[in-house]
Amino acid sequence: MKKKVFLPLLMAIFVLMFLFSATVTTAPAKDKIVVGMSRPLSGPMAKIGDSAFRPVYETFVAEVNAQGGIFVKEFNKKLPIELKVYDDKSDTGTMTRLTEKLILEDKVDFLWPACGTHNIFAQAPIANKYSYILLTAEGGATSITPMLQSLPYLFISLSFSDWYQIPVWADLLAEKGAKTAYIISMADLFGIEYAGVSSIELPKRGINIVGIKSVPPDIKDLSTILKEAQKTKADALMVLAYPDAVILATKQSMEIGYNPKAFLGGPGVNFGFYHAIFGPATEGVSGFSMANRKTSPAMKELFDKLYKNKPEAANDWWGHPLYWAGYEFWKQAIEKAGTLDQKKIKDVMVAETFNTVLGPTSFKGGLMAKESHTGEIGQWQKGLFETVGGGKWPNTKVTAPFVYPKPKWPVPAPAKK
Amino acid sequence: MIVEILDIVIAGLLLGGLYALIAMGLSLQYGVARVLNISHGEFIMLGALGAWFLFGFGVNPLVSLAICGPVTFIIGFLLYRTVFTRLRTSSASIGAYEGSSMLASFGLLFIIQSIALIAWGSGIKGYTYLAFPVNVGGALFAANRLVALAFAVFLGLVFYFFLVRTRLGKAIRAAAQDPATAGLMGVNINQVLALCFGLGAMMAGFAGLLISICYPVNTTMGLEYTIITIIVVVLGGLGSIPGSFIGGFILGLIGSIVTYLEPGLSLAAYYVLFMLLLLVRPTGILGK
Amino acid sequence: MRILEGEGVTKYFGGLAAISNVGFHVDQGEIVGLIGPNGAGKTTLFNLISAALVLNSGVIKFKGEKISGLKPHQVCRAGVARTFQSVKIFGNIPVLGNVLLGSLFGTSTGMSSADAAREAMESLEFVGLSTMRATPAKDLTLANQKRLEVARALATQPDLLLIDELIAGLNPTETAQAMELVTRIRDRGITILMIEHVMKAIMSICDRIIVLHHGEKIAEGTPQEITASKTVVEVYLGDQAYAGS
Amino acid sequence: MDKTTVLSKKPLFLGLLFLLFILFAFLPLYGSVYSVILVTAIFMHIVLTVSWVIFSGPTGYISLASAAFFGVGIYTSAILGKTFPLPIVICFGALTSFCLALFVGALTLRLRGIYFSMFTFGLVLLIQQLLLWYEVNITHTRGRFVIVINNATIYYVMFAILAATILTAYFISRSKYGLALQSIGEDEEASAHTGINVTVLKTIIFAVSALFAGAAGAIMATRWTYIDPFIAFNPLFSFMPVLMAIFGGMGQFYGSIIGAVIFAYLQEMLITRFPYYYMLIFGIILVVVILYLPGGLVGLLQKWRKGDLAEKHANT
Repeated sequence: MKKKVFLPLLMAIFVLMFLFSATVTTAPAKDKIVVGMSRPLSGPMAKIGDSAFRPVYETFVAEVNAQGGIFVKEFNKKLPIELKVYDDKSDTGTMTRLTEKLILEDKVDFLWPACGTHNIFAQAPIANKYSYILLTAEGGATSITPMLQSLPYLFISLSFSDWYQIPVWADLLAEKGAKTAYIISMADLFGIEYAGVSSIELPKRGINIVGIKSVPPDIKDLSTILKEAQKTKADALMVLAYPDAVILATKQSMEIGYNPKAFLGGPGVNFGFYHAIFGPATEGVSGFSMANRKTSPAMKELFDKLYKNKPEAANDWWGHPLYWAGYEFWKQAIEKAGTLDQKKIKDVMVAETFNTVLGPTSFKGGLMAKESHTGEIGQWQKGLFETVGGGKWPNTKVTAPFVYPKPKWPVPAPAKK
Repeated sequence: MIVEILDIVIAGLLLGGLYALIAMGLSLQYGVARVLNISHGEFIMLGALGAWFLFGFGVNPLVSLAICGPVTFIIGFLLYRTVFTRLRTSSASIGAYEGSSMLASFGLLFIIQSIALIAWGSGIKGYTYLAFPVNVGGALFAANRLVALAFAVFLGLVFYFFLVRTRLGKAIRAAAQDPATAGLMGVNINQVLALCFGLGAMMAGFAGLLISICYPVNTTMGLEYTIITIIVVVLGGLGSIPGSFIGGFILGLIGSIVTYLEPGLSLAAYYVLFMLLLLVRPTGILGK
Repeated sequence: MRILEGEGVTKYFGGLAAISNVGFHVDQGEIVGLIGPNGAGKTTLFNLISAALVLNSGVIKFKGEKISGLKPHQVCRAGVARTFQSVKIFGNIPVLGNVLLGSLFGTSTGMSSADAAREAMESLEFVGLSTMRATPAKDLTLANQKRLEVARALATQPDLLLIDELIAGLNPTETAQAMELVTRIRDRGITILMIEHVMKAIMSICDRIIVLHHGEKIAEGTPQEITASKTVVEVYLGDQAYAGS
Repeated sequence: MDKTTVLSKKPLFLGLLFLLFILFAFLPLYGSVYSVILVTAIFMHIVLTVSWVIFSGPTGYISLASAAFFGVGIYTSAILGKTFPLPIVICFGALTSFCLALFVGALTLRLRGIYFSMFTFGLVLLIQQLLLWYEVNITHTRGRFVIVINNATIYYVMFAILAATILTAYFISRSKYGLALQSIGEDEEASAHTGINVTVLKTIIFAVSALFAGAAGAIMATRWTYIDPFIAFNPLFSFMPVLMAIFGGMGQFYGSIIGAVIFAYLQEMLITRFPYYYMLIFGIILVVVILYLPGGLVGLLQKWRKGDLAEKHANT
């Protein structure tokens, strides 16, 4: 009896030890660059991840590999990129574990970012701990800036509130003589920060904030808040929230016939699906933006490439060009460094300026330099998301003047897609 | 002030109509078929995305009702016949069945959602339909929400009369009260329970369709609505269909009032109400 | 000595009096029968004594101490054990475990686990179930389940045992055994208050009988007095057609 | 119970336990860094599942509050982690959960069955929303950074919590209170009339079970580096323990442990090997297990063994 059980027991223990022991791998001849990612393929974050960074990295990797890969001097050849994607189920705990799996077990050459500001916050210290470059995509917030000093491997590509969006918006409003604004912000880092920066930047330019309401994510009815905003007769309505709430605010504004002179929505307005949903009714709605096909020939080429054979809903005029530029920059940094060594590449990324789809592009203190930006504020005009405001930088290309006041919502709305 | 109060009440009723509709289906599923269907929200999602999908082909959402309803009905009916009938017959007690059927529906949530994810992707979808104000006696109503409310009330009434007046409805009610006896009295109990589950799924499909007129939709939207549904169903009394109907409106009104006072706490208010009710009167407003 | 007494005991269910203003007592060492037609409030009275229900007014005293207002487990530990109309045993727990629970938790002083186990075994032997101690309780016959309930109650070392319909559903042999069990329990010095529908059984065994009807006490006395009582025969025995099962 | 077989198996069983203990105690010395991280995560799932089973297993009250207790631990750690040493932080996390559970337990004594489940689930969502409101309106941020601790320390702390959880669960299930809990699950009214102080027992055991979930949360937070109300109070952690326990089988003490281990490992496999089909495969497995393995994995195991062994294994 005892023997019978003991043998399998011993075997089980050996199997366990084998399972958990460090796998000794002989370094094979380098023939590819393995890039690992923990992405929300399922769960509530999937809708953000799948429409923001995913189309960019898929297209980017396909393009790089079609050219044979990235040339790395150390190996004296072009190395194609191999993607290793895990599903973190939109759970931050799982994401942190998978990140360490990618780094420690899979020993990926590069780590690409998780989705969402809170995930970037959780991932950055880990990447930094193992000296992995983390060039972020969706997300980023002002509250990380004090930490950038201690996170030398973190590079943030997306623009955010005080990184020139709100100041530019405030300038646009002031220029047109807007005097008052009403803010609906989501109870989230995004909403808190944009509302916070707005209440500094707008009054600076003589624009009075007549009301701020913070709403929880998942809110199902904004009509009473919108009616209150309507009563204040504020010139500008700012809905600093994520797509669901921005779309809801747009719909309900139409439904109650609320026509502010300026309507700014958070992420959501900049996507093609916004236009796909509202069609011509989007006329005059403003959002955050970076570029469009008119910005430059390079940009046109990029968008043609990204959106070929894709429905309009897949378009993104804010994030996509930035993520693309970020990874173009990353590729050139590797080529310049001539190695896959993270530290050396990081040093190149800190110091150098490379030409990307934006134009000359660089990072300053871990953030993509304002000077690289091609625009900040966009506005839907005749079905195009025109760049109507930007900083005064060489790359900046304003593609249309800011229309103020915004035309009224069409009544009744045409029932066309 | 009066105008403000009126606005809040109207907003609450419009929201409540949707809540009432999504809750009635689950109420039927739990009340008769004894399945606390966690995948209820997935049927709402199917209805919503179905409507969006058909809208892409130029089908009027109200016409889609005639397509999405039967489709979700058939899916629900078949799922009951394949999964839940087996569970019911193999469960030792009604309590054990309630537990295992809830867990099975949790699995269905995963399956339905991932199939939808594979088919439609996770992106945010939506369309505009009747998104303009209607002036009724000086007060402004959102046309699409008005339509949704009208349909919710209409479907609710049809449903109620179906249960109270028709032979089949009576069989369903008999099954709800006492499945064993109903079985003896010549009611094909498996068929009736599957029918109820299917009808519940159909109500969810209808609700999803009406939701897609008012809100952006996507494949991962289900769970959020399941939670609201459960709150409404408890509010009205588990298994009571008229209760769910009234509960929907009450929740809508309360949501609207709290949103007006402190929007940041509107969802918290739902949960507080839900938990208080469970403590004070777990059987709900209309429960015995 | 009065071991249990109730004064003005009243319980309403949604405005209807299930028990109204009932006074009663049980003396030490007695077997008292509680009878009455269905819905007379017999089980309700049991539930009030054992604190399953809270009474609306009145007072119940056990050994001179007020027990109304206590919690069920406190009543049990005070020395009042009970069985249930529809058997309530712990089906998936072995027979011994069922009884052990009584001796572990139900006694007034609490005892060591060794003592509790001995006490439990003793109770099992007393009711004649010791050979089945490892069987899950749900696998017992109805008669044995009822005995198990009694054993569990006895394991709490009660001074008063409330027995709710011990012989309903039993065959004649089992009935005789059950009646014998009741007398043996009394012989151990435990006072018994029992609800029973089977007249023959109760008349033969009880020292005294209390008759309830529509929540009121309508008669009280020795079996002979009760059989002779006109009121009882009128209101109660008239209903016997269906209550004899 | 046939004492003879139990006795003869005992040394073997203890030997196995000891070997496993040694194996895991020295894992950070011979295992890869990631194996330590993965095992920490699996331990966390076992702690959550077993702590859930302590109360819900015998009583049949399906608690969905695990995420709340876990989250309270996480938040405590985030708030206190920078000012207090780790052991104190973990004790605080455990105690805060304990107090919350005492409070909830006392509140929900009247609720039975599905109402209890719903209430406890509502609790998770309510705390999430209230905390979010607090963070946004009072602290003007949403989340918090948590101090980073090295993986081996986290592993050993989690290992200790795991040992404490399993030992507590074992001793409770073997004690008279375990028997009493089981009787509550069978028939609460009869237990009360058998002298069991049902309310106090339920509340205390519920709180004890929360202790471990809170402690696990407090240490896990340090692995997650950044938390906010939605990360900390994720309803997923309410459902996972239930599913894992059922998956493993609730008939036996070790069922929930096996369930948690296999379930967690399976999930890890799916999200890394089949990331695009994780949900689909997972859902199908779930439905199949509930349909065809009502006794969970342990039930299946017992069915196989029944063929070999004629003995009854109706252990308590």
